[in-house]
Amino acid sequence: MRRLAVWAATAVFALVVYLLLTMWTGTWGLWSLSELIAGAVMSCIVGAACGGLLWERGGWRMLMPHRWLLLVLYVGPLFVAMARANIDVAWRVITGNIRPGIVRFDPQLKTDLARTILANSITLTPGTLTVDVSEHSGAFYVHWINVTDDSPTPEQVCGGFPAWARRIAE
Amino acid sequence: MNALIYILLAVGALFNGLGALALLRFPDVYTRIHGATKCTTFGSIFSIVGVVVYGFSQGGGEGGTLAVHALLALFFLLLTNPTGSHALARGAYRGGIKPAQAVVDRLEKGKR
Amino acid sequence: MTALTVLQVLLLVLLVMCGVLAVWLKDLLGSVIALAAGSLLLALQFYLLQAPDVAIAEAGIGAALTTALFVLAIRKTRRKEEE
Amino acid sequence: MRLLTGEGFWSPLVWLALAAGVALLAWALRSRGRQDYKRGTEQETPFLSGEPMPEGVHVGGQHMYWGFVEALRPVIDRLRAFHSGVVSDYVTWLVVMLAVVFLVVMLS
Amino acid sequence: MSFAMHVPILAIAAPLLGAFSLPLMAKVHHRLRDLWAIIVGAFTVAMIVTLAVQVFGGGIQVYTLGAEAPDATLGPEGFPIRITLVADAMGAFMALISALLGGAALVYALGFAQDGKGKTLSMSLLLLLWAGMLGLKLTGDLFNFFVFLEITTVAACGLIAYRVWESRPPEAAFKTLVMFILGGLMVLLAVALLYGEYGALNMAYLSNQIGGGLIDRMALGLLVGGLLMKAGAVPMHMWAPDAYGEADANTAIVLVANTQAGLYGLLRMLFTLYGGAATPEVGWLITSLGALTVLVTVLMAVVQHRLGRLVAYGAVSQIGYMLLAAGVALVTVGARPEFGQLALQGSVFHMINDAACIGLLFLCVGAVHRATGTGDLRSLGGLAHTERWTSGFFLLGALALAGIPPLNGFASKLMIYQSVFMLSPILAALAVLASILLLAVFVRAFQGAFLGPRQNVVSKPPSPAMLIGMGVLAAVVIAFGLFPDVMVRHVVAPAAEALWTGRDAYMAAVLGG
Amino acid sequence: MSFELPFAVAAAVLAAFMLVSVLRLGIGPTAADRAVALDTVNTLVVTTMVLLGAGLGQVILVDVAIVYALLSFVSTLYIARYLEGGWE
Amino acid sequence: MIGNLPFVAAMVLVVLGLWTLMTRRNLIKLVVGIVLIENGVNLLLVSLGYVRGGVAPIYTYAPEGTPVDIPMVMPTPQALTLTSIVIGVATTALLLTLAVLIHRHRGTLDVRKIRELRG
Amino acid sequence: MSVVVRTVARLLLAPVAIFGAYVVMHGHLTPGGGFQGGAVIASAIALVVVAFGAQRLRKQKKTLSVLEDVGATAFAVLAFLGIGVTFFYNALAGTGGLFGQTVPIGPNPGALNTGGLLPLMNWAVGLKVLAGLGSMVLLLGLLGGDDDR
Amino acid sequence: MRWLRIAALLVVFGFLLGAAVWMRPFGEPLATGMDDHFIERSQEEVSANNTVTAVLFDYRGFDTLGEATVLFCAVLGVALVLRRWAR
Repeated sequence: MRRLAVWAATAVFALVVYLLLTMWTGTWGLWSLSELIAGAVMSCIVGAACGGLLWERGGWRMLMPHRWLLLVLYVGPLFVAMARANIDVAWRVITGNIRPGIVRFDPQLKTDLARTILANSITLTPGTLTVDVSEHSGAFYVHWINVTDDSPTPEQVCGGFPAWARRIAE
Repeated sequence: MNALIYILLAVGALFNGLGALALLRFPDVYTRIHGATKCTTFGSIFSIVGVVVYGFSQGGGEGGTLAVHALLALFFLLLTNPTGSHALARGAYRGGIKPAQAVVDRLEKGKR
Repeated sequence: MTALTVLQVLLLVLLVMCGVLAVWLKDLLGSVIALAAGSLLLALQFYLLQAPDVAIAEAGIGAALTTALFVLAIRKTRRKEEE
Repeated sequence: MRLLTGEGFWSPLVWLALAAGVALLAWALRSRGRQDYKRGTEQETPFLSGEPMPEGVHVGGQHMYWGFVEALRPVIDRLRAFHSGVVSDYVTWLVVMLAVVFLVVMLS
Repeated sequence: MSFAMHVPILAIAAPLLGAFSLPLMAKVHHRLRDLWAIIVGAFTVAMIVTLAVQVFGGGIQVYTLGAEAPDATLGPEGFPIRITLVADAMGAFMALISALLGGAALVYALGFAQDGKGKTLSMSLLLLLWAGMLGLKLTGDLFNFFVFLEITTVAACGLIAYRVWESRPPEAAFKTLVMFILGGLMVLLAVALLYGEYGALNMAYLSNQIGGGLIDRMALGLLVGGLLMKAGAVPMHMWAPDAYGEADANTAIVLVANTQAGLYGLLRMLFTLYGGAATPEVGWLITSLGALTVLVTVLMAVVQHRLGRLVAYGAVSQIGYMLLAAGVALVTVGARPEFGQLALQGSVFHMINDAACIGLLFLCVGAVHRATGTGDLRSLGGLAHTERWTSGFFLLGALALAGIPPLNGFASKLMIYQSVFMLSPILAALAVLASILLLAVFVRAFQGAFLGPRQNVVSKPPSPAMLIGMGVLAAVVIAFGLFPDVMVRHVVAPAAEALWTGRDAYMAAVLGG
Repeated sequence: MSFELPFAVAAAVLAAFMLVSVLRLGIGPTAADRAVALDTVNTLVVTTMVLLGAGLGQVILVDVAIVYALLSFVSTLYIARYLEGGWE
Repeated sequence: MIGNLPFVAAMVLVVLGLWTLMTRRNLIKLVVGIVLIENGVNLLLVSLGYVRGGVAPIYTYAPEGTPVDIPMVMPTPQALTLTSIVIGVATTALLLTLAVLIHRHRGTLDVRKIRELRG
Repeated sequence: MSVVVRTVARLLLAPVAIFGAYVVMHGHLTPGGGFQGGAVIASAIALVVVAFGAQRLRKQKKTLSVLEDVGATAFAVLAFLGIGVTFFYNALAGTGGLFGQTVPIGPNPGALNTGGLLPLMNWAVGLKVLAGLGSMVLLLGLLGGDDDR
Repeated sequence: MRWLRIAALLVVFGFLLGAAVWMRPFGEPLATGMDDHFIERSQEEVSANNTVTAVLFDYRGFDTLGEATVLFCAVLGVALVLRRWAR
């Protein structure tokens, strides 16, 4: 039953991607009938083939729709942070003043997906780059281009992202 | 509409250029990854959004397909780019490349 | 049209540069990286020459699979080109 | 049964007849030989330059044309060096031949 | 009638389909696999023989793939747009050679290969190599020619590395693969140049168009370079002893056929594609390379101490004879004298003789290797005490190859000597000298391995399947030795004629009119 | 159709940035630097392809960009994994 | 406009690959050389099929006016190139596998040391 | 690889596979076809090999080899379907059946059920290529163990 | 040996470069009859929009079969070479 649910979720995910790819192919409406049938069949096959690998642990949390809404909302703060990051990098490229180092902090995230979201956000935002994530403790090792504190709190490094990640994926 | 697309393209090119420049100017691998990843991703967002705006302004099946496919490309780019950089940084660190001019290196003490 | 011409010439020069790098680098991994970059640029060139089919094939095969095969082979052997 | 080759011809039947004739001749010569050699006696032990040949000696393939090979030693050594077994050399000769073919084809 | 029209494609597609489904059969049961291989092989041989009967009886067979009718070669605009298979007498003759060697190799492999998975894979590859050679010989399309060249390349090099637990076969396979890929890429470059110039890929159509321009000559140079390498002419022959010597016996004999297919490709390109523009200079080049090949490889064979490698050098020297005679024919193709035709006939006849003799020798070497576990002449000896059949077959093959009169090798060699003598007595003298040396080499090999007191423990006598494979080739050796005139008159002369003057008929068959 | 030019110009400018990245690919002291340069070239190529899909006026060409965005990741991962050492 | 630059670049790649094969000492480097030659030949083929001002030979969402007003580039070289690319990856994989096997037997990839088959 | 890479690989697996399927399926409409789509799906296999290790797919080796044989055989059989006329004759094109719809001449948005035997051949080749390239990468990746660095 | 290599490669390079330069101009094919046929007729003959696929699988389908065969051969070759090693 549980495996079937995972397969179905994977198939739906694949179907969404397929439908996006084949938008406007129909002679009526957006999708033609043959596209829909073919997409459904292919999604089922893909779900059966790679469902075992996708969403291995705690993935069911993402089945809640409000998390997807949060993910979409998250784009806003992320974009602002990215803009800041780029101006920051531009400044550093021009002036060349850097004070790099690798720091450790523990954002207390448990699921893989949350850690992934946080790590990618960190990589995309000002002056930080995830170098390693501990498998056991969940601690992040971050290359920080402008070290102000040897053992910082998560907020110093990446602001409110851990909270966002927790809200989205835990 | 045209002006908007011009601006988006210009900003995209600017940030991409910044990324390439960062690749050339920064002293070691990690800082280069910083520059390259952030700037090229950000610049690509602008460039591709320019194309998306163009596509939607064209309208119809053709323009819509262009926009949606470009958005998909952007989505995959956003998903893969930071992950690839993270993998490279991790690989470089485990491969024995120490960060240059580092003031602190917690990973060395932490776990190896 | 002129912008496209500039782009095309630039790409050809880059392609040859990547080829030279792939030959010149002693580090086999660097050589393979240069080859992958050359493959990317080759695909962009195909794209410009209006051959999207070939560009996709070059993307899937040249960039991803050939690099994977090379890296897997280097992993089982020796990385540096000995003198 | 006759293969014409311009000026000459060749027929296997003639050769077969010739071979049969030679065999007949050999048999005739053999039957005229001494009859007092017997199997199983020391009369049929082989000799090697006057000494009884030791058991198990075999002139292997390696030593048959020793003199010939020695006489041609410089040529054969050069040929062996030519077959160096290095892939780069194989490719080099290929490219050299390609150049030669190009020159022949282009300049003719 | 409708079945008879499909024979050319069935000959190629049957082994392909058989090879694709062979691993599936092996998953069911290994007996089924063997049975399937036999069925497919027999069907292919039957198709080839049918094709040969059709071609020698009724002229050139043309088959257009995907058209509304098999003989609808031309598109609506009046030139070929689809791939055509063209089986003229030469192609059918070469197909017969590959049927002989491929069938013998398949039967031999049934009794030869040992481990289960390796047997499945190697038999599948053998069928694919066979199909590749057939396609190479029957295709009438340049790019298709390249594709089949690559099939033979990859399949052959996979097979050479069969004995992975030894260190030499992978090395030989790597070297051979590098050379073959380079040759194939040269052919592809030539195809690209010709396509860029004429916008067509059909050989007959291109043959109509080709003049003597710069690009045409470049393409000719690339084709000659690449295919001479495939054929194993001297400075580029070094892969050949490696590959022949290290491959298993069943692979080696198909490789011989493969080499001859390279030679066939060369002749096809020079006579048919470039019939009007091939220069005597190319002929002289090929003649001199042939003479060089004969001499160098025979001298190298004298000093070898590994049986397989020795026979391999012998095999390459036979290619030299063919190149020599083909070059003579090319030199004289403009004037078309009698001896040029004779030279081409000798070259073509020597192909099938060489295939039978060398194939027999390789199979014997494989049996020796299997029986004693070694192929080193320094440690072999006295095998004739136990391996009666093998030694007999080896003697037969060696004598035939060296050109001892009542056997088949002499017939074709006589034609070659005669025609080469007309062109240049010195070259003929060299060829005769090399032939004598070759006899000496094989005397040495036979004496070293089979005569003398017993030296080796024979663990595995040849299996019946192996003996059948050898027996077929031995029968061919004897039959062609006894009735060369029948062979020459009915098969070899038309095949040589197809190259010598058949260009117009070829073009007429494809292009119509 | 009058709108092609800006996209083409932007693509040409991105190609110039590719030149810089290939420079880093050449001089990069370690293989990791080269890999970073490759990653940058990847991103730039994808962006260029999307731009040119609009610039050349052909929608279907954008599919190639999606393939690249997905697959360049694989080669980066292989190189990173090799750099890591101690595979498996 | 840009002359025959694509052809020239393709030929340069071919010669670079040949140079690699002739002078480099590492088996995997040899494979790199072969891949370079393949790239060169592919580039040559595709650029032979280009028609100035042409669009891709696909009718789905093609610009209005094809193929009467706007030419299409030639499809055959693209098909040939696809074939050649797949053949290239097949041969590359086999070469690399053989190189790995040779390294396993000999412990080296130096072509000057891998010459058991000589003479 | 780290948890981040593994998670992203998991997320990307289905899109890559479905995109490959899209490329194969629309081979007769948009750029792509059996080879390209097969190569894309094969790189999904390569992605699994690099992110999770080749051992994870060890059991799929046999499946892949069967798939490859089936794909190749299917392609050859599809080519044989036309042998009533000629080998490789497109027997389904333009017949009006499931795959035999005709397309309008000139630029058009395209419909999936056209092309005759082409979509089926695309699938056969796609199956063959994905299994072939995938099993090559898998076999090279499985060379672990005894003499690893 | 080194000079032989350089000389031979220079000769080959010269000829190839000459061919590239003296070939017909880039973008202006001389003979396009076959390709024009493909472009104009593929929609009605094969009813496929993508001309390249039509050429690949219909007009030149035999090449594609050969290509699939090459790939099949390579996979069999890799499996054959690694059959005692990859477990």
